[in-house]
Formats: sequence, C-alpha cells, structure tokens
Amino acid sequence: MDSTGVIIAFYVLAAMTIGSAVSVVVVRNMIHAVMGLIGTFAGLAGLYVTLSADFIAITQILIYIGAISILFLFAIVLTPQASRNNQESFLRFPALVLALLVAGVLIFVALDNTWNLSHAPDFPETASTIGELLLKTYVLPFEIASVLLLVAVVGSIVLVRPEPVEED
Amino acid sequence: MTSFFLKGEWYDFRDLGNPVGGLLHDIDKIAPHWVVYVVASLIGTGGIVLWGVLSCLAFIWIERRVVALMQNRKGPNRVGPAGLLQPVADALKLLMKEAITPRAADKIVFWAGPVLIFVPALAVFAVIPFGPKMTLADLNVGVLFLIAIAGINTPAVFLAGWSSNNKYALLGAMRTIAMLISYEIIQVLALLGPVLLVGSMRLGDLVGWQDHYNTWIFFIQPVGLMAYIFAGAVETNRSPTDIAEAESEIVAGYHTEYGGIKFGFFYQAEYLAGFAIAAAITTLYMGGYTLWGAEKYIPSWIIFLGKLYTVFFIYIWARGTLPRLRIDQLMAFAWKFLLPIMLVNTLVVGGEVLIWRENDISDVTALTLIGLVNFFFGAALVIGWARFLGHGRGRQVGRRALLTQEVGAVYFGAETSS
Amino acid sequence: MTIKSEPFVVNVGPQHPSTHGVFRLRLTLDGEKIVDADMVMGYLHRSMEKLAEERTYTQNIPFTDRTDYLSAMTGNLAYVMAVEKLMNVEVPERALWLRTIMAELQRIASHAMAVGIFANDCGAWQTPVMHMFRDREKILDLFEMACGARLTLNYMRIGGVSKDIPVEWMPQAQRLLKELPDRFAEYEDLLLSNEIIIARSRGIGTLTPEQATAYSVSGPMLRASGVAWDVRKADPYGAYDKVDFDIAVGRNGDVYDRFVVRLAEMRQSLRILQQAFERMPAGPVHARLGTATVQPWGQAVAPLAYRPPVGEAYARIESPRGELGYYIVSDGGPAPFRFHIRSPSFINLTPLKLMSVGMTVADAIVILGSVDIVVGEVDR
Amino acid sequence: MSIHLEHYLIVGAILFSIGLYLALAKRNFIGVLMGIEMMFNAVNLTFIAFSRFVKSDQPLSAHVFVVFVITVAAAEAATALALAVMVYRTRDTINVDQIDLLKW
Repeated sequence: MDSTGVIIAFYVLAAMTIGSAVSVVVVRNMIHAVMGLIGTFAGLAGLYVTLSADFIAITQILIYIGAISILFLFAIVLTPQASRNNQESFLRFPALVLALLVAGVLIFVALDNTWNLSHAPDFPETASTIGELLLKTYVLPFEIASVLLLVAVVGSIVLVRPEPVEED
Repeated sequence: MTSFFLKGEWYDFRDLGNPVGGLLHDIDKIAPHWVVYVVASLIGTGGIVLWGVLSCLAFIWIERRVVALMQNRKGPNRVGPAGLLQPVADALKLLMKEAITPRAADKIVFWAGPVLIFVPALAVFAVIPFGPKMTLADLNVGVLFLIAIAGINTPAVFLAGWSSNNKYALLGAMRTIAMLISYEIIQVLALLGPVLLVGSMRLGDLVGWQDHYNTWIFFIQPVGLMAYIFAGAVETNRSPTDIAEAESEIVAGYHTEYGGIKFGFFYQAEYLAGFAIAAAITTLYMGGYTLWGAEKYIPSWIIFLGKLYTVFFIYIWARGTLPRLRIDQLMAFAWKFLLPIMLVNTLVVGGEVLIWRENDISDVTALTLIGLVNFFFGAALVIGWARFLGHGRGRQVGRRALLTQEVGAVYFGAETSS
Repeated sequence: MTIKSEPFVVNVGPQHPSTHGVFRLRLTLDGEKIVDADMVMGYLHRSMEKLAEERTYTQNIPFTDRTDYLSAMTGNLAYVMAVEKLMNVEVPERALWLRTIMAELQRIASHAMAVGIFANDCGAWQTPVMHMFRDREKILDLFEMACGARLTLNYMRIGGVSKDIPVEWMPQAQRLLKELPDRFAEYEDLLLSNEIIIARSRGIGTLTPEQATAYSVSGPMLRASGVAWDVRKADPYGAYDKVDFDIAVGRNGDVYDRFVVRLAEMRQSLRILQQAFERMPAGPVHARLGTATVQPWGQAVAPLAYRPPVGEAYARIESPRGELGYYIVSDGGPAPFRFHIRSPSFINLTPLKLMSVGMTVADAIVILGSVDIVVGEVDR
Repeated sequence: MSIHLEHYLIVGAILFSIGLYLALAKRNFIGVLMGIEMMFNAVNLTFIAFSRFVKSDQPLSAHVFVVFVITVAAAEAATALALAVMVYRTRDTINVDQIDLLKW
C-alpha cells in the first residue's frame, strides 16, 4: 500500500465517496440525492479495488449501482411531487450531534487501538475462494440468504401489486 | 504463438502488445517506474478510444449502405468516394450544432446523462483481449465486469430520460429500464455456461481454453449463445427489440430531447455498446483472437476484429429485416421463455462439467458428447417449452383473406382453415 | 385501491413520425396502457368544401387530387361522376374502362403504401415500405405517361378522361402486370406469416361487424370485420359490372385482417386489370358536351364553365380507403352551390378510441397505421 | 506516506455517521432508506479493510460476510421501497413524521 498510485487513488476515491455522501445530505432534489448516492457507491467500489477485493468491487457496481439505485429512482418517481424534496425533519440537530458523536467515537477507536496487523500481500484472486467458502463453510447462511431473497421478491410483488378488480 | 519465427520481438506486429511492450521496456530504462504505468494506460486507453471512434465512423457508413442495399436504395453516396466521408460530415454537423438544453429540463442531470452513458460503453473494452498481450486489464472477474459495467447503463438511461422532462423520454426510459433489468438476468445466466465449462472468469482464460481444446464454446453452448445474442440486442437497443427508442412510437425514447453533440454521445455509445456485445460474444463463444492455429500467421487482432465485425453485422442485418416486438411481449419472452430455459441449461452444463471432472473421460470424447447433448437437449428444450407455452408450430401461421362474391354477407369469426 | 397519480397524457402528434401527417392523438396512459384516447383533427384543414363553391366545376377537379393525395385518381373519379350525374352525361365506353384501369392501378399503389407503412409502424425499419415503393413507383410512371403528373394527377374530366393513353402505355402496363404477382407472392411470404407481425397485430384493435357498421366504417376496414361490402359490387360504376372479381373478407376484424385484406385486394385489382386490358374497346375518351371540343391530338378542351341544371347528386365509389362520396348541389350557376365530401379516412378514424382503449401505446400506433388515413382527406 | 488500515476505518466512520444522520434527520422515507444503505456500505468497507490488513487464518470470510450484507441490503431495499410506494398509496405522503398513526 505504499506505491504512489494507490495513495493518490485512495485520496481521490475517499474524497469522491465522502463528497458524494455529503451531497446526498445537502441537495434539495431527491433525484440529485440519488446521483450522489451513485457517486458514493462508485467511490466505494474503487476503494474495494485498492483493497484488492475485486469480486466485491464488481458486485458493488452490479448490485448497488445497477439495481439498488434504480429501485430508489423508481420509488421516487412512483411517489409524485408531494414528497420529492429532501428536507430534514425537526430532529436535525439531535441527529447531527449524535452523528458527530458516533463519528468521533469510531475515529477515536480506529486511531487508538493497536490492530493485530498482518503484512500479507494483496490477494491474488478472491472469487474462487469466496465461492468455496460460500458453498462449504457458509452453506447454511447462503441457503438462508437465497430464501430471504425469495421472500423479499414475493413480498415486494404482493405489496405493490394493484388489487385485483372485483367481479360484479 | 511466440514459438513461430519472430518470437515476440518488438517488430512482431501480429500482436500489438509486442511493440508497446518494447516501447515500455525502453522507457523503463530511462524513466522512473510509475512513468511506465502512466504511458501503458495512456496507450491502452488511447488505442481503445481511437479504435472505437474509427470503428463507429466506419460502421455508420457500413450500416447505412448495407441497410440501403436491403431496401433497394443507394444510401449515402455524395460525400467523398462512395459516400465514405458521410459519417465524418455527420459528426461535424453534430459537433457544430447548438447543444440545446430544454428550459424545463434538470440541467445538471441532463448534462450528466450522455457522459454517464458513454463511460461504461468505453470501459467494457478494458477487459476484452484483442490479442494475447492486448488486454488493458485482464481482471480475474472479467465476465462479471462485463455485466456490471453494462449495468451502469441503467441509471444513466433513467437519468437521461427523466431529466429531459419529456413524456416520450420518460416512457422510453421506463421501457429501457424494464428491459435492461430483465435481460441482465438472462445475460448472467448465458455467460454462466462458458464460465462453468472453463472454470474461470478471466476472459484470457476463456480464450485459452477454447484454443487448447480447439473448439468454440459456440458449439458447446448453442442455447446460451442464442440467448446472449438476443439479450445483447435488447441491451444495445437494436432491432427487433429497439423498443426503448421505437421511432414510430415514442419518437426517440430517452434521448428525444438531446441534440447536437449530446445526441452524438448517445449515438456513439450505442455503437460502442453494440461492439462490446459483439466483442463479448467473440471472446466467450467464438474463440476470441484464435482461429485454430491461423493466429500464427494472421495478426491476432485482425482475427478478433474480423469476428467482432461479423457478429456486429448480424445486428445490422436484423435491423434491416425484423419488425419490433411490444414491450410486454419482450418481457414475457425474458421471464417466461428464456429464464426457465437458461436455468435448466445452467443446471445441465454444471452436471456435465461435474461428470467430466469426476470421471476419467478423454477430452475429445467428453467435449463431443457435451456438444451433442447440449445441442439436442437444447433444441428439445426450446421447442418443448415453446409448445408448452402455446407457441408451437402451426399456431402462428399466416392467414389469407376469404374471397367471396356475395355482397353484404357477414363472415365474422369464420373458420380459419383455408 | 388505485395508484394515486396524475393522468399521464401523451400527445402523439401533431408532429410525430407515425401520424402520417399533421394529426394529433391525445393518449391518457396508465403505465403503457391506454385509458383514454382523444383525436384532435383539423391541423390540415384547408376548407376545400367552401373553396370549391367559388370555383367552376372544372376548376374543382384539381382540388379532389389534394384531398386524398395518395389516391388522386379515385378522388377525381368520384367528383366527376357526381357532376356527370348532375348533368346527365353519357360517358363513352373507352373512358369508363380507362377510369376503371386507373382506379385499380391507384388502388394497388395506395394499398402498397398502406401495407408498407403499416409494417413500418410495427417497427420494421423502412424495409417493407421501400420494397413497396418499388412497385408504387412503376405505377406512378404509368400515370406520368398517361397524364403527365405523378401524384396530383388531374386526369379525369367531366364526361371522360383528359386524354387517351399513349401507344407505349399498354406494353409497359402489361409488363408491370406480369411482374406484380411475383412481387405480391414475395410480400405475402415475408409478411403474412412473420411471427413478430402476427404477434403485434392479431387480436389488436378488433372491430365487430356490428361496431363497424354502427360507426359507418367502410372499405378494407369494414371488409376485415367480416362484412362483404364493396361499392364496386353493390353499386357498380365504371366498368366494374363487366369484370369478374372477388371481395376479400377478413374473419376477426383485427389489425392483421385489415392488412391481409389489403394484400388480397391488390391481387384482385390485378385480376380486374388483366380483364380490362383484354376487353377495353377503342373509341373516344370524352363525351361531346355542349361547347367541349376535342383537339386533333386527342385532348379534350373543356369549356371553362358548365352550368348543370338545378338539382343535387351524390356519387360514390370504392376508393382504396373506403366509400368515397361526393355530394353536389347545383343552383344552375357555374359553381356548385354546396360541395360535400364523404371522406372514408375521416369516418374510418372515428372508431379509433373504441379500438385503442385498453391497448398499449405501441398498439395504438399500429391501429392508427391499419386505419390507413390520409390527413388531407380527414381534414379536407 | 502510505495508506493504512486507519485511513479506511476513518472513511468508513465518516460514511457511517453521514448515513446515521440521513436516517435520523431526513423527513423523506426514501432519504431515510438512503441513509441505511450508506451505513451498510460503511460497514462493508470496514469489513473489507479488516480482511486486507488484519491477521487471520481465513481473511476472505469478511468478503463472504460482505456478500451476505449486500444480499440483505438488496432484499431490504426492495421491500422497503415497496413499502414506501404502498404507504404513499394509502397515506398520500412518505414523510416519516406524518406517518404517526401508532403514536398516542
């Protein structure tokens, strides 16, 4: 993690991630907020690449940018005008204080702790190991996750489906 | 490859990676190491951009001429010899036109649309192996990268359509998203077949596998290839699935409001996406830059581009031939027809690979058997499932009009046998 | 519980690739489904009916070219037939046959256009329409030989036709007649059993015979709904009572049937042409009316002002789009007192809402294409 | 100068607190959901950073965990946004401080 390229990439990507995240907070238009969210996701994908987590990075792009942001866009368009602004509620100041506190605590913990660091090189390739882990060690959570996805699919369809027209 | 007489010297232009490698080697002697990285990425990106732009210009001309021939017309023939400079003239016209932004449009998003759509179209080529040494970034998750990058299109299209504040654009954007999301699943499943066979997601490995066994996955995965070609047509908005920009229905879909160079971006991104699909088909299904040993004599990138353009030509051909489907028919085709077939296909390929690996079968026998089984099973599956859904032979035959001499008679609902 | 959303209104037209002119269709959508369709006409209104009351009977003939500009021959024919009825003119035999030939050629040209544009509306990007244009161009060449114009023909005259066909006309027409059956077979092969066209057009925009007659629909649309009604058979004019042909009828009244009926009618027109070419007699092509003189080179120079007796007349013909009628009232002066066109495009368009509600946007375009309107005739 | 675990942890912490602020302070239900997604992402980043830097016999377990988190996040987003659309249909608003039927 010492090469100049990685350092530059980290700072650019971190700035992009945090900047986009801040823009999600401040912009007034929900669609712009989603654009900020997409920027955050993309920056995180880049950060994953610097951490040599290529599979996760690609999955991040595929799931978050390709699918979840679309869900957000759809939800915004399906709930017209009435609530398309991105205002804060009266909880703005307590939330700000709490968020700052949490950030402070987390950063303090991160800096103060001595981590049990390893000096292993970058992972040469992650996809096959992840696959093996998923289907050997973590096969039960894997199956549960697939059931969860099925439930989510069925649930969302049931929720949003228009009521069947009653026959007279 | 390098075992032939030139042995990969810098003047060996059968692989453009050789001269670039020689250049980088020389730079490495005189400059710090990071300069090599920068130069290498600049050469790679610049080469891809240059190739993309030139190919687009060429194929704008080829598409117009070829479709004109299919339609008893001459096509562009005024600018330059045989109209060859017509794309250049078009590009100049687009550049010089005023880039209008509608007053009711969301300015920022409206400007972001063309850029967002152009980036993934170009980024796909980073993982495509144009030759043995001609890959910008041979990721070990290359296949996934193809799909993920194509997925960025979806929000870009939506933002472009929504920000135009135009009803046709919004309809087009909604249609595009419904299509893209449905067919992304088909794409993933279609690409899973080759990945299962080869056991790697690195595109270089896929090409190497096909070279090693002297076969194309084309012959082993016919169903997957068909599904992928169709899904590719959907993704690049080409006939018969150009629903998103159906010009007879919703004018130009999500880029109705875009003019000038912004429209040019969409236009070029569409071509690049088409090339990307063709490149993916070439690499995954048609042996990439190899041609059963001929790559020793012919430059590998010429083989690759030849295959790519041949595949792309299929899309042009379809555009000149086929009418357009309706959006619900296209959706039904994805979810009711292609999805079950592709799921079964994946299962079958997985089983075959398992049997091949577990048992002591010679490669030739195994691949021949797998190919035959997949071909016949796939054909049976497609026909059987179509019958099951009620689209078998005989259901969709053309009817002719009844002929009668009797004035005033009513033949509504008459027998269809004639 | 319904989705609370403002109605999504899409204007198809007045400037739109698929409205075939300046015609506006306001579609109220729920997603892609049409819940309401509203036709807004009049963008091409040129007040022809009123203008015609200021012109003499002869000067009105060019107006009739410009109502249905894709089928000018039939427009001319219906008008001059109305005036002839008013004036009680006996038209020479050869002129009747010539009128029949020209009307049938025009029908092939117009139907070729309709079928091609319909395939274009289905999304076949220009290819069928370009192939159809090939045949249409040859027919227009024939028209050019006969009367010097290709689109606004102005060929019919009160009492006959403007001039006889030149000697080279007949061989060229015979050649075309030999070519066309193969072409039609090709179109039928390519289009009739094309899976996508079938999927796009079967069961779309269905009109039952009851609905069709209630809306006074005529022409291929009525025949597609299963009603064997054709003015050429029911009320023969020209030489149609002397030729043998069939009425093409559809079974389901959907978009596909309209398309099939048009293809079949093109073949029937060929039959009529074949018989007409064999049986057309020689003779004058223009009746001797009042001061009308026939020049030595065969052109009839009509007097500038006929003054038909006081009365009214209605003449109807089967134009490619349906029953085209001209209603003319004369007060004995040089110009009509009242001039009215029963234009099939306009009347066939009226059930558009009935056909398209409940369908999708893509279907609405296909349905509109299957009606085969000419906006010049809708708005007049 | 080099990049260490702490750098990533700080980015994760900032991202997490921005997400927390969004989830707590936004009036719009969809904005709240965006905050939740952002917190998921911050956690993911932290996991991946630990898996890269911290000693462990199977560092890629973190990646597997992240895959599960992404799965759950996708399921959660789909269901929650369906709920948002549903709430909008019944209540004509998706402002979280107006959806207060259960408040006494």
